[in-house]
Amino acid sequence: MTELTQVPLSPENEAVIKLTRKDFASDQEVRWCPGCGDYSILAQTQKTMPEFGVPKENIVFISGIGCSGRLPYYMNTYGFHSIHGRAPTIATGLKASRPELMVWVITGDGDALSIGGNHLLHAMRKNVDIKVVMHNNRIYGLTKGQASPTSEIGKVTKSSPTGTIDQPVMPLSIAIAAEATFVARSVDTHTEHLAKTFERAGFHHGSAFVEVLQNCNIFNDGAWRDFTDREFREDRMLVLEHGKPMVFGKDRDKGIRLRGLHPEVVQLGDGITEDDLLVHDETAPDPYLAYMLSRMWWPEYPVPVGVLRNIERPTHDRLMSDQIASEIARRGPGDLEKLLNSGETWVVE
Amino acid sequence: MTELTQVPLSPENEAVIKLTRKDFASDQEVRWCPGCGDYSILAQTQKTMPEFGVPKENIVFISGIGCSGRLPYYMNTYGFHSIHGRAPTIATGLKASRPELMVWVITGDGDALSIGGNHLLHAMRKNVDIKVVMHNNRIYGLTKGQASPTSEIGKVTKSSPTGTIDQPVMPLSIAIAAEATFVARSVDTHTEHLAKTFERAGFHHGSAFVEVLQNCNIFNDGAWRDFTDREFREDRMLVLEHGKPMVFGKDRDKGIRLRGLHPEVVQLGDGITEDDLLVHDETAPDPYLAYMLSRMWWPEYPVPVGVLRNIERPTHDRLMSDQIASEIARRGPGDLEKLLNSGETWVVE
Amino acid sequence: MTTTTKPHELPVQELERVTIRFVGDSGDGMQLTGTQFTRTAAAFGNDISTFPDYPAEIRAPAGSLPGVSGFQISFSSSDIHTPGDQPDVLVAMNPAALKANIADLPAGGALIVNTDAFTAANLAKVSYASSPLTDGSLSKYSVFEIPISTLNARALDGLDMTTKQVDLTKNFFALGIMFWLYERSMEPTLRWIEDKFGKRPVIAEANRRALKAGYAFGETTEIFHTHYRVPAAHLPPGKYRNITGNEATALGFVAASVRAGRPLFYGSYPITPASDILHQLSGYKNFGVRTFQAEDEIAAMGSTIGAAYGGALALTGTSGPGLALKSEAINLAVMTELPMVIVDVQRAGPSTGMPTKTEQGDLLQSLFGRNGESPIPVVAPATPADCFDLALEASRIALTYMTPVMYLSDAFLASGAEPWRVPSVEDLPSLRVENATDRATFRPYARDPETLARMWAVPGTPGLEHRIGGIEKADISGNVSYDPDNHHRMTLLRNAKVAGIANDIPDLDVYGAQDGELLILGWGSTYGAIRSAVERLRAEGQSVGHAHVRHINPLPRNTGDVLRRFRRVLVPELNLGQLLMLIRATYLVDAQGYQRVRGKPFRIAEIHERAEQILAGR
Amino acid sequence: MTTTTKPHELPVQELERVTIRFVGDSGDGMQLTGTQFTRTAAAFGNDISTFPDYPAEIRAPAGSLPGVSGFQISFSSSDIHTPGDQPDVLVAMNPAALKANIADLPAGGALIVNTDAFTAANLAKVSYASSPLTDGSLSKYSVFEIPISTLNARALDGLDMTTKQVDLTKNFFALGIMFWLYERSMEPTLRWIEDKFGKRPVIAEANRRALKAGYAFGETTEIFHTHYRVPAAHLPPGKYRNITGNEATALGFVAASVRAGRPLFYGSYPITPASDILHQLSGYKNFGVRTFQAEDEIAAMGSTIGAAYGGALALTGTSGPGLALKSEAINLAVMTELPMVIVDVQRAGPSTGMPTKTEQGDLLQSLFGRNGESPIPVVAPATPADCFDLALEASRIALTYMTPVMYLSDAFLASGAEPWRVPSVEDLPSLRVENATDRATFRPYARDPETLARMWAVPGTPGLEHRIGGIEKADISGNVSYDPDNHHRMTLLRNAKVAGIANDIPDLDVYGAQDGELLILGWGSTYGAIRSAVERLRAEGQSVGHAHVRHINPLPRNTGDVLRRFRRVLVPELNLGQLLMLIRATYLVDAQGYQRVRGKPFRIAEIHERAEQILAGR
Ligand SMILES: Cc1ncc(C[n+]2csc(CCOP(=O)(O)OP(=O)(O)O)c2C)c(N)n1
Ligand SMILES: Cc1ncc(C[n+]2csc(CCOP(=O)(O)OP(=O)(O)O)c2C)c(N)n1
Ligand code: SF4
Ligand code: SF4
Ligand SMILES: [Mg+2]
Ligand SMILES: [Mg+2]
Repeated sequence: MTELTQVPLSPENEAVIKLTRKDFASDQEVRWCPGCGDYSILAQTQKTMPEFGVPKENIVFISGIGCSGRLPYYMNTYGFHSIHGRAPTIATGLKASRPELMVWVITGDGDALSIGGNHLLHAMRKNVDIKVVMHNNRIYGLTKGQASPTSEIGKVTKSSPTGTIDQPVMPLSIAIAAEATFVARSVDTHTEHLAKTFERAGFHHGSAFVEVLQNCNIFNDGAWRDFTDREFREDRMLVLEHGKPMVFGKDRDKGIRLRGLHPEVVQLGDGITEDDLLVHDETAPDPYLAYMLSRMWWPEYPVPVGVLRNIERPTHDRLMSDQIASEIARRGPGDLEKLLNSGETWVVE
Repeated sequence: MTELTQVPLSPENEAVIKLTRKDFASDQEVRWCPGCGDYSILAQTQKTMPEFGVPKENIVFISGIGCSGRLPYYMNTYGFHSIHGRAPTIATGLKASRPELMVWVITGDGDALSIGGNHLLHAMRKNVDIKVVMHNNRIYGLTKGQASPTSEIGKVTKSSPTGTIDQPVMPLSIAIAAEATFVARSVDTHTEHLAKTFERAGFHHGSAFVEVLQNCNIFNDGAWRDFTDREFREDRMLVLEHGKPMVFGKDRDKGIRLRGLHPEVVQLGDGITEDDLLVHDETAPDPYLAYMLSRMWWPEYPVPVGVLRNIERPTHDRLMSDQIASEIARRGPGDLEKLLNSGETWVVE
Repeated sequence: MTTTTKPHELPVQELERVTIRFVGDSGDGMQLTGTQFTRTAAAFGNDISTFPDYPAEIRAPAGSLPGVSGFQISFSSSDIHTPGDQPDVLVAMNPAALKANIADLPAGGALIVNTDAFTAANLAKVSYASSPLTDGSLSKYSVFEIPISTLNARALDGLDMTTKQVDLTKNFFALGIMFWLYERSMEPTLRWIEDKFGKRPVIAEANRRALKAGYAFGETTEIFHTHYRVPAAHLPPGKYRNITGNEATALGFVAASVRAGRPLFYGSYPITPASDILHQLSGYKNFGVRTFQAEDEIAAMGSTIGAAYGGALALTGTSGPGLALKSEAINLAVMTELPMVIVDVQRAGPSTGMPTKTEQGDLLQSLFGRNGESPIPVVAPATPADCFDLALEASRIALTYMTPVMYLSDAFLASGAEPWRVPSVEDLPSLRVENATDRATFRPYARDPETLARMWAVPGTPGLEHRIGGIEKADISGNVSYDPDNHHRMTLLRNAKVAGIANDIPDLDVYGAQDGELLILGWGSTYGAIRSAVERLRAEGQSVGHAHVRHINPLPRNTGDVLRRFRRVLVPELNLGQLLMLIRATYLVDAQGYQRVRGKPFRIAEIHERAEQILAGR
Repeated sequence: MTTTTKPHELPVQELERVTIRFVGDSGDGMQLTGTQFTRTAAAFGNDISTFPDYPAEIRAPAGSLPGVSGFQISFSSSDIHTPGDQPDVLVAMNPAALKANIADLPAGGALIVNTDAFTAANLAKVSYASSPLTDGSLSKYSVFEIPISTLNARALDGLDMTTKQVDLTKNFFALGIMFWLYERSMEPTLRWIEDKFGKRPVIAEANRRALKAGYAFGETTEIFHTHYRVPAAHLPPGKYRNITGNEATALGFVAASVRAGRPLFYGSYPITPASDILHQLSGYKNFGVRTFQAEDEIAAMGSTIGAAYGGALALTGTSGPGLALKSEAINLAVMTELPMVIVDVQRAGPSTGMPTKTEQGDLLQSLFGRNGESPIPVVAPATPADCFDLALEASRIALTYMTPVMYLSDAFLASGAEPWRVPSVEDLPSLRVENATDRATFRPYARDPETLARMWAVPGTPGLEHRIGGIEKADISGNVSYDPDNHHRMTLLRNAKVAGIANDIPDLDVYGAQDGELLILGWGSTYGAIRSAVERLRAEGQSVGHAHVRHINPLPRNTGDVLRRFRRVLVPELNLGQLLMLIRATYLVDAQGYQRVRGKPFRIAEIHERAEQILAGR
C-alpha cells in the first residue's frame, strides 16, 4: 500500500483489500479470436489488480485502437477506448489533473510505435505516472494483417507481398532512449512471469513500459515460437533477476559475459564460473546495461525477459502539483476579485 | 563522386565540379536575428555543397517550421519550406520516387523532436537516404521562447515561468535507438568541424542525423557556452576520431577509460597511457559505444562531437527500386491491357 | 413471368430478378459460396450486383451473433443497380445467422436452413428460448429444412478426411442446391475447384462431391415444388469482369499512371475500408508502382506531397479519421499547388464510429476541413465500376490544374461488386502534361491563362531551382509575401482556379423526366438505389427525374438550371444533409433532404416511398 | 470643434477623436511608447482602442522594412469601436518605418519624423533613391522634422551611459512631444519609470529627462502652431482596465473555473497568435490552473480530453493549422460527449499562411472539419473585452450540455485592446454542474430530458465504473453498438443536443434600424468596423441595422425573422463567405457577402462604402 499512498481510501476501502480477480472482470463478452494471446494478458491483468489494494473506481484503463485496444471493455474499472495511437496523451491529461488515480495504457505494436510513437516517447521522458502495456504481435491484427514497426525485415504481409523493406525497431531500446524509468518484457504464455511483471510495473512510481510478446494466431501465428515455446524457452530466453548473475539454460549452464562493450554467451564450467558473468542491475543510474539487454536477441543471444531498467525520478503529476502548491504558498490561493482588478485600472464616475 | 553514382550527370555537369560556395547562395535576403547561430550553419552548408560534385538542380533542401526552417530560402537549390515537424515525411516521399536526388532536411529541436519526433524515428529506421540537420538551440525560437524537448529541466521560459518539469531528451540517443546509420554532433561556432561533419553526412549512404549545437542569442543566449567557448572547449569537449583513443584537453592530457560499463575521465600520466583509453569505433556493429557517447555530458564528461556512429545498411529507396526491378524481371513490365483484362472475364455479344 | 415445363417433371418459373443471401458463421465459407454463385450467374449473362457483410470482429466466437458472415447477390435478366433491398431466398447455415438476418426476409420469402446446426447449444449461444424451426415463429416464410451437414457428410463418406474437414465443405452442398434451384451449370465452380485444389486431390474430390450432392439433392427430393430461371440480361456487348469499388479504384489509378506517363506513388496508412487499395497496389510493382506504408496518415500525406513535388502521379488513400489527420498537410498541398489525389473511402462516423459500415459523412470535411480558404476539387464515383473512370478523371483534374483532388468513395462501393465492361487502353484519355523546363519563361507561380495552373518544375531540372512552401506566396514570383493585397489576390486566384474547372466537366444530365414534379439529386454510392426507385416511379407514370453529381466541387455549370426545372427537389444522403446544404446555399432552391444514417445503403423502397409521399404532397 | 486659448499663447483645438500611429525599428520601443500613451489616455477618461503591428520576423535586420514595428492608438471623447482606419498623426522614427506606413496617412495628416535617422545608409537600406524629406514626395502632409536623436542626446548629456543606451531612450522624447501636443500629464509615465527603473537610477533619470525634454520641446519651439484637446468620454461608470483579447480570454477561463468550482486544465502547443494564452495561464498556478505544453496539437487535444474525463474544466487553445491537427481527436470528444472548450485564435491561411495576420477563415473548419456527422457548438467573441464574457459562456455550454465547444477568436482580437469594465465576481454566472454519483440511476449514455446531456461520471466515483470510447455507443447503456437504428438515433440525438442550445441563448438583437433597407450581419472581430460604419450611415439618415452573431452554432432562434425584416442583407467577412453560406443554406435568404482577405481588419470606410453602394442599388 505505501507504494500508492496518493490513492485516497474510498468509502468501501476496507473491502478493497479483499477484492479478487473476479471483481475486475466486466460484464462484456470477450471478443478476441479463439487462441489469441490477448486472453492470457487480460487474465493476468485481472489477476494482478487486487495486489495493488487500489479501489477499482480509482483504476483507469485507457487504450488506443487495435485488437489490444478492446481490453478495457473487459476490465470492471473505469475504461476509455480512445483513438489510434493517442492513449498516452489522454492518460497524461487525466493523470495530470487526477494524480490519485492509477492509470494503465493498453496498446499494440502499431498503436504504440507507428502512429503513437511520439506520444509514447514524450510521456516516458516526462515520467508521466502511467503503466503502458504493449501487446507486441509484430503485426497489425485488427486491420487484418499488415506489417508493423516490429515486423521482421522481409516479412510478407498483405501490404508487403514481396516482403517489407523496413528495419524493425526494438521497443525497449526506444523506451530506454526515451528516458523511461521502468522498462520490462514478458510473454503472453508465461503467465506467472507476466503477472509478476505487471505487479512490478504497477508498484513503480512513474512511467512503466512493459512489452508483452503476444501471439496473433490468425495473422502472425508463432511469431515468437522460436524462443518462447515451453520445450526450449529456458535455453533461448534469459530471465533477468536484479543482483543475480545472468545465467540461463535448462541446466542453468550458460551465461552472459562482457567482453569490452560486447556481451557474449559463455558455457559455464572449465574455468568459467558465475563470478565471470554480468550481474543484472536494473537500478543502475547509467542506462548502458539496460540498453545492451534491450538489443540482445535470439539466435545470437537468449532473449531477456523481466525488468531491464527500474529507476526513480519525480513523476510529472507530482512535479506539477508541487509547483502549484509552492505558488499557492508563495502568492496565496488565487483571489479572482483581485486578479480581475489587477494591472492598471482607472475609475469612471 | 563514386559515393553518389546514382546522380545522373546533368548537361552542365562538367561545370558542376567547379561550383563554388557562391553558386549555392540564393537571391533571398537572409532574415535571422543578428548574431544568430543559424548564419554560421548556413555558411558552412553553402561551403560544403560543392564538395559532393552534385549538380545543384539535383539537390533539395526540405525544412519544417522554425527559425531554422528558413534555411532553404537561402540555398540556390530546390527548396521546400514545409509544415511543422513533417519535413522527413515529404523528404521520404520525394526520395522514394526520385532516388537520384540528394535530399537534405533542415529542422529544429522542436520541429524534429517535439511535433516531428515520430517521423524522424521512422525515417531513420527505414534508412531513408536523407541528411537531417537539426539546429538545436534548446528553445522555440520562432514562437518567441517556449521550452523545447531539449530544454534543461527547471528552465524558466515564457511557457514555464516557474521552470520546466520535463526531463529533456538526448537527440543522439533517440537517433541511435531509432537505428540511424549515421549519427554526429557539431557546433555552430566550430566552423571547420561543422563543415567537415556536413561533408561526412553528405557522403553517407542512408539516413544521416547531425545535431548542431546552435546559439539563439535572443531567447536562449549562451545555452552551450559552458563547454563550447573557445577558451575552454578543448577541456570540455571530446573530438571523436575513428580508430583513435579518446584523448582531450588543451594539453591532450585527459582521456576516457571504460570501467565495466561505466566510462570514466582519467588523467594521462603516472601509469595511465593512451593504451588504457577507449578507442573510438564509429563503425562498430554494436551500437553500445555510440549510445554511451550520446549520453556523456558536461560537467561529468567532456561533450563528444564528431561522428558517433556510421554503419552501412541498404537504403529505403534502393530496396524499393530493387523490388520493382525484380518484379519486372519476374513478371515482365506491366501491361495495362493485360491487367484490365485479368481475372474472371466473360463476353456479351 | 411465364411457366413452362422442363424435361423432368418440375415446372420452371421464369423470373426477372432474384436476390439470394447466404449467411452463416465466419468459418462457414459464405463469402466463397456467394462468389461462386456470382461467377456462375455473371458468366451466364445475368446482370449482377453483390454485397458482402463481414463481421466487425476478426474472428468472433463460433456460432455467436457477431460472428455471422453474409453475402448477398442479386442477379437479373434486366439492368440492375443494387444488390437488392431484401433477399427472396435466405440460406442460413446456423441459428446465429438466422437470428441476425431473418428480419430482412419478406413474408413468403424462401428460407433454407441447415437443421443440423440447430442444436440446443447453438440455440443457447444466441439465446433462442425455443427453436424457431419448431415454435412456429417462421410460419410466414416458406421454409425448407435440410440436414445439410449430415447429407454432406454422407456424400463424402469414405474420403480420408477429418470430420472437421468434411464439415468445411457443406457450403458447397448448399451451393449445389442453389445451382439446381436456379438452373445453373456447375461447370465454372468445378473448374475452379480443379484450379484451386488440383494439388490436393482429396480436398478437390470432397468439394466436387459436396457440390454435386447438393445439386442431386435438389433434383431428386420432393421438397422443392418448382425451380426458377432468370434469363440472361441484355448488357451492351463487350468483355466483362466482375469488380469491386476498391479494385476499380486501384486499377483506375494504375491506368492513370500509364496514361500520364508518370510512375504511381501511393503513400498510405492502413485503415478499414481503404486498406485493400494499398494491398492491391502493392501487387503492381511491375508497373513501377511505389507503395509506401507510412507510420501514420500525416506521414502518408507528407510522402504523397513529396512524390508530387518530385513529379510522380501521387496518391494517398484513407478513411474518415485518417482524412481528419491529413487535413493540415493537405493544406500545404493547396498552398504549394501540387497535383495529387486523396482517396477517402468513407465509413460511418463520427470518430471511430462503425469502421466496417458505410456513410457519406465526409463531404463537408473534404470541402472545408482545413484552416483558411482552401478550395479543393471533389469527385465521387457512383458505382463500383465508376470508381475506375473517376480515378482517371481525378488524376486528369489534378495534373491539368495543379491541385490536390478529393476522391470520395465509401464502404458500400468499396466491397460492393458489379459487372464492368473492360475498356481498351487506347480508349482511355491521355493524361500527359509537361513539366517546366525553360529558364527564360519559368516563374514558380506564373499561371496558365486557361487553367490558372502554375508551372510544375521538378527537382533535377537545370536552371529552375526555386523554393516553395506553406507561407503565402507572392503572385508570379512565388517568394514569401505578407503583402495584404497579394494575399487577397492569391486567395481569389486559388478559388478561381478550382471554380474554373466547371468549364471543363460535362453538364449534369437527368434521367427520366427532364422537368416537372420532382428531381431526385444524389451523389456517390446512392446512385443504384435512387436510379432503381426512379425507374419504378417512372413505370408508375410519375413525373420524376434523377440527376447524380459525380463532380461535387465545382458542380456542373447547368446544375442550377436543372434544379429549377422541377417543382420539388429531393436530396437523399447517408448523412444529415451535406450536399443539401451546398445546393441550398448555392442556388437558394428549397430542396429537401432525406437522411438515413444507419451504416447501410439506402433501400430502393425507402427512396421510392419518400418520393411518393412528396409527390402526394405529404 | 471649438477653439479656445490657453494660458500660454498657443491656441487649443478640441477634437472628438484622434488616431496616432508610432512606427520605428523593432529596437526603437514603439510598443512601449504606444502603451504609455494608451495608459495616459485611458486614465484621463478617453475611450480607446489600440492595435500593435509586430514584424513577422523575430528580429529582422535593423532599419529594414521587415523590421518595422508599429502601434496605433485611437482615443476619443465618444464611444469608439476600432483603432481607427487611418492615423491622423504618424510618428516615424526611421526611413523604413516611414516607407512602410506613409501610404496609410491621409492627405493633410500630420507626420513627425526623426530626421537624425534619415542617413544615406538608412535610406539605402529601404532603397529610397532620394530622401523623402527633401524630394517633395511628402508635400501633401504637414511634416514636422525633428532631430529627435540629437535633441534627446543633448538632454541626457552628462549621464554615465553609452551612446547606444542613450539612443534607446529617444522614444520617450517622442512620447513627451505627443503628451504636450495632446495636453496630457506626464505623471502616469513618470510613475511607471520610477517603478520600472527605480533600482537603476541612471536609466530612470535618462528616461525622465527624455520624456520631459520632448514635452519642453513642444512647449518652447515654434514648430507646432496649435495643440489639441480630446475631452474625456462618457463611459458607463465603473472601474476599468485596458485589456487585449488574449488576456481577456485567459482571465475569462480562470473565472469560469472558479465559478464552476473545477480546476482549469489547459493543454496546448505553442502557436502564433495563441501562445500568449498559454503564457498567461501558466502564471496562474495559485488558482490551481494546470498548464501542459504538449509535444504537438494532437497530444494537447488528447490531454484536454483526458482532463475533461477526469472532471476538470478542460481547455485547449491553438490557431488554424493546429485546429486541423486536432480534428480527429475533437471527434473523440464529440463521440464521448465530454465537456471542454477549444480556443482557435484564427490567423491568415491556408496552411502556414501569414501567421501574424488576422482572418476569419476557420468557421467552416470548426463546424465541419471532422469525419462523419459531428455537431459542435461554436461561439465567437466580438471585441477584446467580449473575449472574457464568451469564455464564461463557452464554458457554460460545455458543462451544461456535455459537449466540446469551439471558441473562435482571431489575431486582431488577440492583440487588439480596449477598456474593459471590470465585473465583480458575484455578478458572474455560476457554472456549477453535478457529477453523477448514484449507482441506481447511472447509465453512461442516459440523458437529461431538458438538455440531452449525458451523465458525467468521473473516475474515482465508487460503483460507476464504465467504459467509453470512439466506437458508436448504444443509447442509454453506452455499450459498443453496430445496430443500424441505434446509429441513426444517436446521430440525431447528438445533433438535437447541439441544436437545442438555441433555446438557451439570447435572441439576436439589432442595432439601429429594426427593419428596412439593409441589415449588416457580422460575427467575430468585424464588430467594431461594422458598428462604426452603421453609426455613420445612421447619422446620414440611412435605414440600416447591424446584427452581430456571437453564437454561430446554433444560431439564435430569431435569426431568420431578423433577416427577413430587411430588404437586403450584407455579410462582411474576412474570408470568402463562410457565415454567408450558412445563412443562405439555412434561411434561403439572398444575402450577399463582402469579402476582404488581406490579413487585416476591415476599415470602417470599406464597409461604409459597400453599404452605400448597396443602398444606392449598385
Ligand atoms: C487514425 C486511424 N488510422 C488507422 C486506423 C486503422 N487501424 C486500427 S488498429 C490499427 C493497427 C493495429 O495494430 P496494432 O496496434 O499492432 O494492434 P493489434 O490489432 O495488432 O493488437 C490500424 C492501422 C485507425 N483506427 N485510426
Ligand atoms: C502545426 C503547427 N503548430 C505550431 C506551430 C508554431 N511553431 C512554429 S515553429 C515552432 C517551434 C520552433 O522551435 P524549433 O523547432 O526549435 O525551431 P527554432 O525556431 O528554435 O529554430 C512552433 C511551435 C506551427 N507553425 N505549426
Ligand atoms: S487478429 Fe490476432 S491479435 Fe487480433 S484478436 Fe485475432 S488473434 Fe488476436
Ligand atoms: S530567434 Fe533565436 S534562433 Fe531565431 S533567428 Fe533569432 S536568434 Fe536565431
Ligand atoms: Mg499488433
Ligand atoms: Mg529550437
